[in-house]
Amino acid sequence: MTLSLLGTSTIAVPHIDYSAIGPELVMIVGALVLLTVAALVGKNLARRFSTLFTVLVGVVSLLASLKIWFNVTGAHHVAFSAVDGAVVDDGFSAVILMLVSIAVIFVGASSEGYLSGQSIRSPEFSVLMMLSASGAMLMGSANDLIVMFLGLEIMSIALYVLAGSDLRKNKSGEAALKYFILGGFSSAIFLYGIALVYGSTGSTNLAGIAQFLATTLIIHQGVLLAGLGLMIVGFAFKVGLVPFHTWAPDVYQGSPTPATSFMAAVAKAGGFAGFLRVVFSTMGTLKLDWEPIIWVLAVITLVVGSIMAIVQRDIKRMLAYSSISHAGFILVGLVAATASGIAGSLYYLFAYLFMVVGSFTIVGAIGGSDDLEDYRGLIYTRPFLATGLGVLLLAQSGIPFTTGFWAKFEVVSAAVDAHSYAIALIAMVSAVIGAFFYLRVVVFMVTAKTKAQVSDSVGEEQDVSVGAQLVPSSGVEGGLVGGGPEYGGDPTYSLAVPSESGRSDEVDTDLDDSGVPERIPVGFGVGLVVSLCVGFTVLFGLWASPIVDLATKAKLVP
Amino acid sequence: MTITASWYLVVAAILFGIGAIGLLIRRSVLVMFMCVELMLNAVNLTFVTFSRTLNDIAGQVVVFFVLVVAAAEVVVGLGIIVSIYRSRRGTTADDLHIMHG
Amino acid sequence: MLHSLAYIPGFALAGFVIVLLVGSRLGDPKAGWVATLAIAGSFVCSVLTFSGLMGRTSTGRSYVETLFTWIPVGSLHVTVSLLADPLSITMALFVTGVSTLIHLYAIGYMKRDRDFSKFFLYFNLFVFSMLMLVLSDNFVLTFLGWEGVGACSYFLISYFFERPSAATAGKFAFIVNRIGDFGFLMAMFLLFDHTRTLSYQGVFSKTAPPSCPSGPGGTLGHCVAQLSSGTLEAVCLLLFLGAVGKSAQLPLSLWLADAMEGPTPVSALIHAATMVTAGVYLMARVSPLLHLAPVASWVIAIVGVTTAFVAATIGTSQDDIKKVLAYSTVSQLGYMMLGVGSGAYVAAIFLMVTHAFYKALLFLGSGSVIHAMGDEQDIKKMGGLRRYMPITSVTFIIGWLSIAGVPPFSGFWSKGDVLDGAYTKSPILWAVGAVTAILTAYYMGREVYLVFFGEPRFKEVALNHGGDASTGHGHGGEPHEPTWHMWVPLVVLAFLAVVAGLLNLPFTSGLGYLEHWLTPVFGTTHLALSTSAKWLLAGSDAVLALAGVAIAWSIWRRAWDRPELEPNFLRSSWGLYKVYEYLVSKPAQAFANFAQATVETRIIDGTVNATGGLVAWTGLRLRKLQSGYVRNYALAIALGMAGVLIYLVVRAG
Amino acid sequence: MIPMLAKVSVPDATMFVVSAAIVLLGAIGVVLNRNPVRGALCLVATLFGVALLFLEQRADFLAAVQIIVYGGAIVVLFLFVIMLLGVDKSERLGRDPLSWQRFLGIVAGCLVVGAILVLAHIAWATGTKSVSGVASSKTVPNINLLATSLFTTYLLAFEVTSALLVIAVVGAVLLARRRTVVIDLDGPSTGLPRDDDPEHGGGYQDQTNPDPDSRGDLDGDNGDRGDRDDLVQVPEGIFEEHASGGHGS
Repeated sequence: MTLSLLGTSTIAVPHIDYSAIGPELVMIVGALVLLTVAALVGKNLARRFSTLFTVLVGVVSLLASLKIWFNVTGAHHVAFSAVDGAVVDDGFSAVILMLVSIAVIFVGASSEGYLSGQSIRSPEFSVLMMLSASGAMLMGSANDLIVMFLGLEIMSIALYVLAGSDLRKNKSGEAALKYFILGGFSSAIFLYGIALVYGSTGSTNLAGIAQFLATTLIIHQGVLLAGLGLMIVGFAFKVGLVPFHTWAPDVYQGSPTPATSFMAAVAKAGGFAGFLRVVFSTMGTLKLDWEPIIWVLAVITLVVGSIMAIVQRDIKRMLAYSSISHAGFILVGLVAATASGIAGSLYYLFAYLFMVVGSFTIVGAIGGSDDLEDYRGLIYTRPFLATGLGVLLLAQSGIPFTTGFWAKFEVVSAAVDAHSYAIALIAMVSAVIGAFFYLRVVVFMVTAKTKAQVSDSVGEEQDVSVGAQLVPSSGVEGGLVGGGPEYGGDPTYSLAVPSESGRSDEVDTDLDDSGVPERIPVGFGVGLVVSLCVGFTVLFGLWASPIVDLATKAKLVP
Repeated sequence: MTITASWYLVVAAILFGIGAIGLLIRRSVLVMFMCVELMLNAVNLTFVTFSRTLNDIAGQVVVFFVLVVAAAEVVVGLGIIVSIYRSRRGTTADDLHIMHG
Repeated sequence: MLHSLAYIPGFALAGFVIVLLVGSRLGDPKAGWVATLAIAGSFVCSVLTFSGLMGRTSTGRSYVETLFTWIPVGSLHVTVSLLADPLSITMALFVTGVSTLIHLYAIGYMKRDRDFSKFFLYFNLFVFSMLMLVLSDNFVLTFLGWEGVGACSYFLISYFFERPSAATAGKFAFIVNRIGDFGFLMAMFLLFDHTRTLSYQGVFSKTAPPSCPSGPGGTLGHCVAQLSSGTLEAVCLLLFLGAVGKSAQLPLSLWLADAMEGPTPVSALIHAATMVTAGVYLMARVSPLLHLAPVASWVIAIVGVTTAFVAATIGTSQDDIKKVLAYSTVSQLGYMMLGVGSGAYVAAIFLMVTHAFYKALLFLGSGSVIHAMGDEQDIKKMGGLRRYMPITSVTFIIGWLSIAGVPPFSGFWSKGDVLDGAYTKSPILWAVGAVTAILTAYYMGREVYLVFFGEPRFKEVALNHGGDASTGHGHGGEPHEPTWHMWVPLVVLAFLAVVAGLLNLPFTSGLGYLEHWLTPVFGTTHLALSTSAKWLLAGSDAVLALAGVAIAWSIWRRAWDRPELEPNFLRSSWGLYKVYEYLVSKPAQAFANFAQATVETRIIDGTVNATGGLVAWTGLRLRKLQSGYVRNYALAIALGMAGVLIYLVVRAG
Repeated sequence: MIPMLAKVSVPDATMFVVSAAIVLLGAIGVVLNRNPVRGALCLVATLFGVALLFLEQRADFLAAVQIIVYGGAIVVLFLFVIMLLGVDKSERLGRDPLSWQRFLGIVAGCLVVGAILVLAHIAWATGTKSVSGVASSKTVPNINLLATSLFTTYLLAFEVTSALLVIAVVGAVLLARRRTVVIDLDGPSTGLPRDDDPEHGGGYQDQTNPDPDSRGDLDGDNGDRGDRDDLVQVPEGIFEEHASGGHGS
């Protein structure tokens, strides 16, 4: 019967539920409209227009995501798949859609100042951002490996360009190229994984795969396992798990800061969405096979991320490693492999989005060379930004009364509940290590440079690109037992790092002269985004239940 | 009777490996990039073979999408290479390591 | 007046917020006054709550005020709620009371400091954290306060961050406290795992043995046994690990001595009212658990008495006026732990209260000495100060007699109670404690004689302090009494140090006010001692104290340099620094040298160093792997992929 | 189950062996050729071989697309870029800064392939047959089957590829436009006004940085400050005309 239908060259196009793919559509259409307008108006298109338009698109897409959320979590509604099983709308995907929409709004609103400062044409930037977001959204709601792969590629290819969009800087180009080559490599690996999974299950549809795995006993599951392993590698690359993380520090550092902010938030959201859906939900029956892999990945990611963050001198690089460490935490929820673990991961993603976008927005607004040394005494020159950054960094370190704390708490307690004590322990230890590098930046920001340090550092030329070596000579000792009788005020292990130049003198002068340092105005968009991020982080850190409820309600449907 | 599918898949796996090795050992960005194409072709071959084995058209449809993806990747990738090459000499990947650590 | 409960921390928090917002605008000294008044407000509220509790019957003296539900996550339901019971209110009373005086003192002491308002900012936050710790009705909130005081102490100890030693000391304190926090966290997880609750009442209700009509736990306990004894022991030991870090017990004692790097009011605050007593408080708070954990109790008693003894011996050989006091604090904390470990909880709390008075007195007194000497802290360079600073001398001597346990000063009564408790546990504990008592009287006597008696050993005081500019004679060459902000607290504290013994007199049970007051928390704990034994012990305590005083008098009345009595072994804290060095920093140093030989040398910064050599070394190695070459990155991915696949091959067999 | 031991006709076997050889030798050629142009030609060979393997498996349409799109468009694009950049000479093979990279790379690649082959040694395809439509039928041509599947099951995927193509276009535009190029002052003299010349700069305002103050940020990039001092920026057009002669093929 089917065959005869095929014979007559009429194709029965499946029913398309547009509201089910609303957010993706909004993003793509928004991008196309902006592109068209820009093409018609030419270069007279005001940057402000594209900024506002991007934010508007983000808001509409957020509303569309909320509609899906209420559809699937309402009393009489359930998760459903749409467009002939290509996408699935469940609580989980709705949350991912919301996250990506929020990221677009935030980065869109905050990037204007940076873009005009760096003379980046914004229509292309905004267009690519929206398209990339649509890819992440597809990953979040994909119910088919092909759709997921396309989502991944849409997201990634746009990110490659965004990484390289600051044409005046060599670092930007290098970031783009590194991201691109490694991304292409990992995409091929991921795709091979899809191929092997397809071959061993006969389907690319996630529901189909899950059903096949549930109903069939595979005696020789080697190919299936290989496919799963390769797909894990692909996801691990996208979310930056050690040892597939190597691109992240360089790309985060080299990319224009709004692009970094966007990729840190969106690539993680999209990547983890796919990761959790495929590994936990679809391949849940293979848990015994993938759990050790995830366990090991989580452990080394946690440890390496924290340790590497400590030795960084570039704030963006440090944040990159810290985001690697965060990925490890998110993965802890998957190690737990329970509903509460997934909820914990989702909550972590939620909290992480605000923390990371806020942090990078501030870093972008501060500008400069991103050398940590430039952050010394920042609280006196840029009190608003420094305070915001301080709060967000402390939140990232997991300090109580912030969402960062609850995020760590949720995943660790899920791991404990699942009797994964070892990983819970390692996660806590790495959180302790992490506290140091976050606190270090905070301490830098609140301590003005002393005269001695200024005079020490003046005239000391230091090539930052290679200057980041660390050799803990006497300082190691000083840190732990420096209080002993033998300490004699060895000046080398104070908080001072020789600075790149005597630039910070100005900071001091400001302080000494008037106590009212020069205030550099913060752009409206940046101010708004920073306030929102900090507000969210603190408010829902104090009042945790709404977001926790949200994450708990957001169930994954295979 | 035709060759069994396993042979095709073995060829594909080896092709994938050659592509991966090429990407790891070559220093020219362009060649690395071609190696990615080799890997994608290996995947395509795998898909088509599975499509035959399973008698399922999906495998062939995927190849279609992979072609689109590859094309888009090539355009963007070559764009990046060109834009980098314009501002510095040499396209070996090793020339790009100002960021590290 | 129970509803004033929330205002106790509320005032401190309000003070913090006000200083945060407008502190730098208020400046010196207004910001200090705001902070002081805020804490005074907390004190008033504590008094109100206290009187409210007094108005109730002894079984009804427990009250929980839930502010809001904090997290309802799965089975974990944590509320932000405050618990008013005799123990917490006792703590709140002396914490806020002593803190108020220290705040007042600090206004004078920190005068003209560049970051005057910032100092009071941390100060208020410190007190707020301590109050949350004390008043919380669950482990989680206590832990938050616990972390809060840790963070504040970090900021305050490294307040003079320009001094490397101050920055290092701050980090040292931070690290040691993290070790303790780890224990606390693990204990919480363990408790939650077994009881599915973290409120004190909830946990205690699942610990008491099936037949417990009037056992410890009192009003809190319901008679359902749900925790095995092994779990209880583990929980108590882990909590004790937290207390060891926070209350500077061996082997984690040294940070407290290093914490002297902070300004003197900070030392007073840390040592007397906040922070270090937190550990003792925690152990007292969980006494219903501890009561059922004999092993843990023994461990606590032994660690406590050892700490008391070791710290006292170290105290005999220190030259820094504040270090002597610091080690005396460690020693006294050891006594408190001894009390806790011996089951004499009331005695421990009693000692904590009296100690708060006389230790604050001693620190503030030493602060005014340091101030007068132009930041000189070496007691060998002082002497004869009683002629210049009568008020400070008299109050300091009162503090000395009090801590030495000379009757009828408060220390005599409280220390006596602890030693009585130790005696019922084991005479050996008592004996060590008694020797320590002699040492205490001796080393404090040494300090007093060196500072206030004998000939002046200073010539000209370098007056770099600005405290007296207002009085117009700030640039003379002689030490002199400080301003009234500073001596008024001294007098008040001295008064308290004298009379605080009245709180809990041992003669008849009718006079044991504190014991009656705390009965709802600790249950009735009658010591198995006959009246004659009590008298005997009390008499011997008095004799021991006087003996210590006499020894000190005979040796240090005139002499000021007796190297044979100050062996280097004690001077260097029993070589504990060396132990730390060999266990931690020597290996780190070896790593570092190795790294230095292979790579160019530069120090990244103190924080990295503080995390220890291993982390830094690992980071360094890993950085080399992150070479910047894209091929190399791809190789990492390929090797990772190979690893995953090989695992799967093994797995699939 | 796959007919593992089925008889294979000689023409089929020959066909397979030849195409597989083309594929693998071409791939090895890509990896080993130091000259990128030859590498690209080897890539064509591989693509052609793969197309042959497609044909053998009755994926006629894909075989055609493979030749047309891959061989015709993608490889040509490669060649175009190679020629544009003038890197058609052999790769400079100085001392490899990563001495063990090559060895480890080969080891890793072999391990991966080996592991996959070991994992699959008994059974490659274990899935159920035909979920989304049969791949070959007696009555319907391959291309129809493909189209049907493409426009039903994979409709959404098909549609979203448009986003991919838009990205490719926009990305190429963004990466190629408004270039500020760095050339060597010692190189071929341009004789044309530089864009930092106040008299002539205005005309290039749209192509270059509109904010004159941030010009100094060019080497805000601390890492590669190298020898920037003797470099200046010129607008793209100038570069095309005068500067590219220095390294033509």
